[in-house]
Amino acid sequence: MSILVSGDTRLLVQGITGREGQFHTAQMVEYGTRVVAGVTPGGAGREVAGVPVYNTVREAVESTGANTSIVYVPAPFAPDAVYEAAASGIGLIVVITERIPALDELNMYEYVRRKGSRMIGPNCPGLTTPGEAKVGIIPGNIHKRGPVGIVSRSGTLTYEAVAALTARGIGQSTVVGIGGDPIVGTSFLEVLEMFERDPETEAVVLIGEIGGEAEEEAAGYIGEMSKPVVGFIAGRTAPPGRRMGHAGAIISGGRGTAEEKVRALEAAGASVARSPSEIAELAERALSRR
Amino acid sequence: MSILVSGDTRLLVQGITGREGQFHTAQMVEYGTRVVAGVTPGGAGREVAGVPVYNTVREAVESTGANTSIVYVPAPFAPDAVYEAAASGIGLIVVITERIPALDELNMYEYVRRKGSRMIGPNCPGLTTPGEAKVGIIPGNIHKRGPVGIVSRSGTLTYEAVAALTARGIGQSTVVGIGGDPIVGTSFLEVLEMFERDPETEAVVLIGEIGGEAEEEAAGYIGEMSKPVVGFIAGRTAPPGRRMGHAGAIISGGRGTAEEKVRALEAAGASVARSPSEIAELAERALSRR
Amino acid sequence: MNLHEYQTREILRRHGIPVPPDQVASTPEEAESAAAAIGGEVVIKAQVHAGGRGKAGGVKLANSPVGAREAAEQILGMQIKGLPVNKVLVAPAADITNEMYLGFILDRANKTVTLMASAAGGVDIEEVAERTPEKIVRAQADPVIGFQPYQARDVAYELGLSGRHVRQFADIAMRLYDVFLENDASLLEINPLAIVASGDLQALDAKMVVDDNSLFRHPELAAMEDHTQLAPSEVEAARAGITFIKLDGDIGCMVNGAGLAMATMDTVKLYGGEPANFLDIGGGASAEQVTAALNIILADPKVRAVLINIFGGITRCDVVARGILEGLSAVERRVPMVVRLVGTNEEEGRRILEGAQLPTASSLSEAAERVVRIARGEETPAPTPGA
Amino acid sequence: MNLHEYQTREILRRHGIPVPPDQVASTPEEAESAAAAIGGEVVIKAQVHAGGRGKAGGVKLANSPVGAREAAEQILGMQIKGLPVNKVLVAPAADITNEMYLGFILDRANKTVTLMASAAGGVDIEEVAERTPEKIVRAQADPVIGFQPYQARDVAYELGLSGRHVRQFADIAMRLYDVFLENDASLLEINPLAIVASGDLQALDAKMVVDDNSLFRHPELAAMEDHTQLAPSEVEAARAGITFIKLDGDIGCMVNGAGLAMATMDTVKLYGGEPANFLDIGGGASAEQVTAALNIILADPKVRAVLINIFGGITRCDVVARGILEGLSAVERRVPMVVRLVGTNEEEGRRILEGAQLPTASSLSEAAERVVRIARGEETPAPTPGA
Repeated sequence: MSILVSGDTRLLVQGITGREGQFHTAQMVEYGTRVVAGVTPGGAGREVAGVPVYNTVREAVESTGANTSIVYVPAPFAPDAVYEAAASGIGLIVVITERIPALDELNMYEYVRRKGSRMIGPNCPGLTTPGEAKVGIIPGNIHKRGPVGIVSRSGTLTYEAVAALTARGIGQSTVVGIGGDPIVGTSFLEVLEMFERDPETEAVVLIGEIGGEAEEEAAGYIGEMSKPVVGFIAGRTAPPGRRMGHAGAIISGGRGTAEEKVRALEAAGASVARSPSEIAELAERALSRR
Repeated sequence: MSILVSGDTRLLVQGITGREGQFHTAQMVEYGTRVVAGVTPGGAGREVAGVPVYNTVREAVESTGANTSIVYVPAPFAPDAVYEAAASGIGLIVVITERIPALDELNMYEYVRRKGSRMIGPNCPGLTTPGEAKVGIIPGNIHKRGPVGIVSRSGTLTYEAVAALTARGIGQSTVVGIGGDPIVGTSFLEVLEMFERDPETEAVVLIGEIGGEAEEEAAGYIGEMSKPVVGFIAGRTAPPGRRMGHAGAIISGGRGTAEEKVRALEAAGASVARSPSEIAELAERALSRR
Repeated sequence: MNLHEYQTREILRRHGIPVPPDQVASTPEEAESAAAAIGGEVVIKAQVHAGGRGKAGGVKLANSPVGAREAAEQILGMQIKGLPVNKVLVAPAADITNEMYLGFILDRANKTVTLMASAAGGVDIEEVAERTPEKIVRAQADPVIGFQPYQARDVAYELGLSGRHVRQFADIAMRLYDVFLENDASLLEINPLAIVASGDLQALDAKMVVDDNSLFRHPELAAMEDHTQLAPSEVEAARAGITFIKLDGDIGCMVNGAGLAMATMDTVKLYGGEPANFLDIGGGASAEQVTAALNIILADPKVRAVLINIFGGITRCDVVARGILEGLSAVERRVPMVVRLVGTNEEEGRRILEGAQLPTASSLSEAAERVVRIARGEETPAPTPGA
Repeated sequence: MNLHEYQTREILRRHGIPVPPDQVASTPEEAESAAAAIGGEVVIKAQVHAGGRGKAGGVKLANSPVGAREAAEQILGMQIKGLPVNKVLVAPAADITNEMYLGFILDRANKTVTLMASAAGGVDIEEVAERTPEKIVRAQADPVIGFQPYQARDVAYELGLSGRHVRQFADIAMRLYDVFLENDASLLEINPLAIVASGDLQALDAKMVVDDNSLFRHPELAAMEDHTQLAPSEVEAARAGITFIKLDGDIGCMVNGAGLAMATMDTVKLYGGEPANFLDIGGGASAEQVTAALNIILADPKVRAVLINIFGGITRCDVVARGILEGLSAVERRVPMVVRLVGTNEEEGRRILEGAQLPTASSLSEAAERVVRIARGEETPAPTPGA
């Protein structure tokens, strides 16, 4: 088993003819993901990496039965792409696009929920269920299938954790990058709940960072989980008041510090790594204790 | 039994200190309706017809347990009053105010539904459950309690029908004026469903008029009802393309004519009166046939 | 409230929708100089709140400024469906490749704003909707996020457009939606939305109906209302807060409430009479309004009898009764009247009227039957009291 | 992006929020004539993107134009928290009866826009929120219908206002909400919102932070950015599409991805080093961006060693490697470097660097440990190749 994406994923790529869309479609196809369709308005009739392109999501869904979409559309047009996907019945919408205005993200969140779909991201690296489906931009070759679920607000830091686990011979059930923006479609908490229910997942790695209260919210649930959680929080050395790249990563008014988050996670029973390299070590220990 | 309003109704009057609010509050109190509170921003501490006035709906609900509200607030401020009522947990909101812009009505409809409340109106005369509660502006003295439910898009035409029934000795379970605007909170169909479920109601009078398709929609359900329905459609002589007072009452593009509506109602098994005075006659016949 | 084509064009233009340049002319001379300024072949179009102006001769082509003047001479002063043409629009005659329809309406059934489009433009869309509904493409705005570009593109592809036409169509549709919302429209349409010789989309004709109830927040639109397009009596009624619509019969009707007003007209007709008007004096009619209503009804020389039907709720019968007497003392013309007055303060109202020798009826049927007989001369009424 | 007080005041004023008249001055003379034009007692306020300007001496009262000039002389050219004061605002000194706080924020936890208000205004609201959260009144905008007047009135009553103050507060709150949405703000506050001698509410100070991601649709706001309030290196970085924040240490960091960049800094610190900066070269960094990043890092004379940590995903290691070499050939300054390059096209990237005698590390810990030792002089690095 796994969560969110699997061999049953029938993937649609929105913005498939753009530079990133083309590159990552090829990568996803190569990985073995079932990429069934692409959409670019005016692009109908083309093919990208062997994948047929349609003008509209509706057409693509009708023709190919796509059930998941990944969005590479530039920020000014990304909300429209997400609405189109949700309105067309796509159940899982993974938004890679970064720099989407927060007020648009509020609307996207609201609309997708109301349509009964789920959004991952925006500004996220996507998800991978090793050996089944790579839906995003996480390099495929660093994965190995196994018992650890990963959920992260970060992009490349996620790769770091995955690679470290794999290097130690520890595989992953599903790796989920939820995105670094203040408003994201799916929270740590929701992914933890999915991992808790997933029979394959035996331990979870949660990678957070400064800013917001998503890690604290997640900690509230970790105490109830039957599975061990290993945490890592980036930004221990970040100065208050300066935004660390991600729109969300800012310590303001003394809230959102790494210390607070580490404390919350540890209080909930998670073991928290001090450096990325420690994550794999703690995960191994957590698995061996089960 | 009855529908929507009864002796359990704890009524809040929004806009209670206005001319209409004051007049009708006195009338409703006199009728015996449990009017527990009024709201007018800045009016706290006053009393109208013995009813205490509050600044906000939240305060009024907290202090009095109001569960139903009636809105006499002028059109530019009425949407805000409706949002306030719905946000404060009022379950039934009766909007007497006329001339509210249609785009506001769309938002009111959407918001009230999402909050799990029900709106009657706007631009309606309200409802009466004879002998229990009069929530609106229908003259109290024309009613008599009994087995006929009335639902109407019209104001004074409703009074006409009620008075005619009462004159013939036929009482009413509940009289519901749903309002004459193109966008209203509660449809004919929904009220018919409530009457169908109400054990006291034995027959229903439906008073429609030209414009829109609400009567046709209702006809679709009348065929399934166990109770007889008597219909009347105003506007047989109305010329196409001219709006007959109500924002909704217009025959456009050959649709919404009285003939179409009469045909739909008759096809569904309703008996349709040719004049208001015939309504009571047909209702009597319907009751006697049961 | 209807806007004229020239007013709607200007609003669309301000919102970046491609509308060819045009000028409005109130005289043949203005039309001539407008045509000279525009150059080339021009079209001269009557500005009137009536459909079918083309068939009625209200649209003409002209090859020269002089031709434009002559066309304007013919059109200005015409009456189309009873409405005067006081202005014409002069615009370049377009070289049209393809005509579409694009509009937004307030969609009461779906409780939202809905786009309607058709590849068959330039014709009456209501006729298309009636005869070949499958030719109309629809898309509903979402209540939370509104109308979105993907919907506009979807419609464009459904209409068979491709390439830049899809982009232009979507851009126009999005702007049109904004105009709809900003102006509280209940109908806003471009017909035809044409592909012209350059290959671009252009709005060649446009129509907007604004929600009357919203005018309190759109003073600029309220100021655009053309009162010459309403019967003077309707304008006067609106000023008094009365809804009045002139009809062709001889029995004047004064009623409170639109539904009851229609039902009263229907009942008059049922007894063989012909109503002269629809008149709703509204919810809380004052004596002044009743007076105004009487004046408006009696201004119609065809009116031979008047039926007053009031069911008091908010409206109090005593107020109405006093208004009737006040009105009668102010108008010169005398016609027989039948008054039916029931509801709030019914007894006092009746007492007032009967004190003035004005007889009252108790049921609508009785009142209608009687007023019809009187109008037909089958019954001689009591003399109407007055000044 | 931060706006200055004077910019925010102007925007609020345009939206009908009562803001006292003011003038901006860049010289003491301008401040003098501004004070003369305003008349009476004035306040002179430093325009700077730093909190606590009052405590830092950046706000002064003056009784006369000459006094205003003298105050401006003292304030202009000050540095507050390292930021230069190039402009002062001159405004009438208000006779304040009561100070409140009113703001809207992007509320990530509740996924909406939330109003925050407090009867204790004029002070740091974050401190109030921290110490006495019960003194803050909140109200969330609804996702469909937005923030509504009843909510503003509710808040006003909670703050203890009454009478016309409730109406004025509600009016200001509604307008402030509109300004928030129209400008894609993430924070917009009036502090203090004061009751002045006339008994009316006035916005005496205002602050707006605009969502950087929205600037593509707000060119007018983007043009208002004051680049003097950022380190020149940060401006340069932004121009190259790089996120750069100067810190106080001596180990320069170049990383792809914000989370990994923070984790890299944390790891450097864990091994006893001090990062000189946060630098995220972004998702698809080009050779040009890598060059720019190197330039920016090396412009800091305190930097004694550089750690480059790239985990290729979208970013390809070969592109980064070529960028590093290109950058090194373009910058003059030589400092020791430790490069860690993994992920997409890792082998090719490493080959390129090793071909140029630039050593690579395979793990972040190893790289961090090494760069710290080098910066401390505990390890002599191989010479860095270059021009």
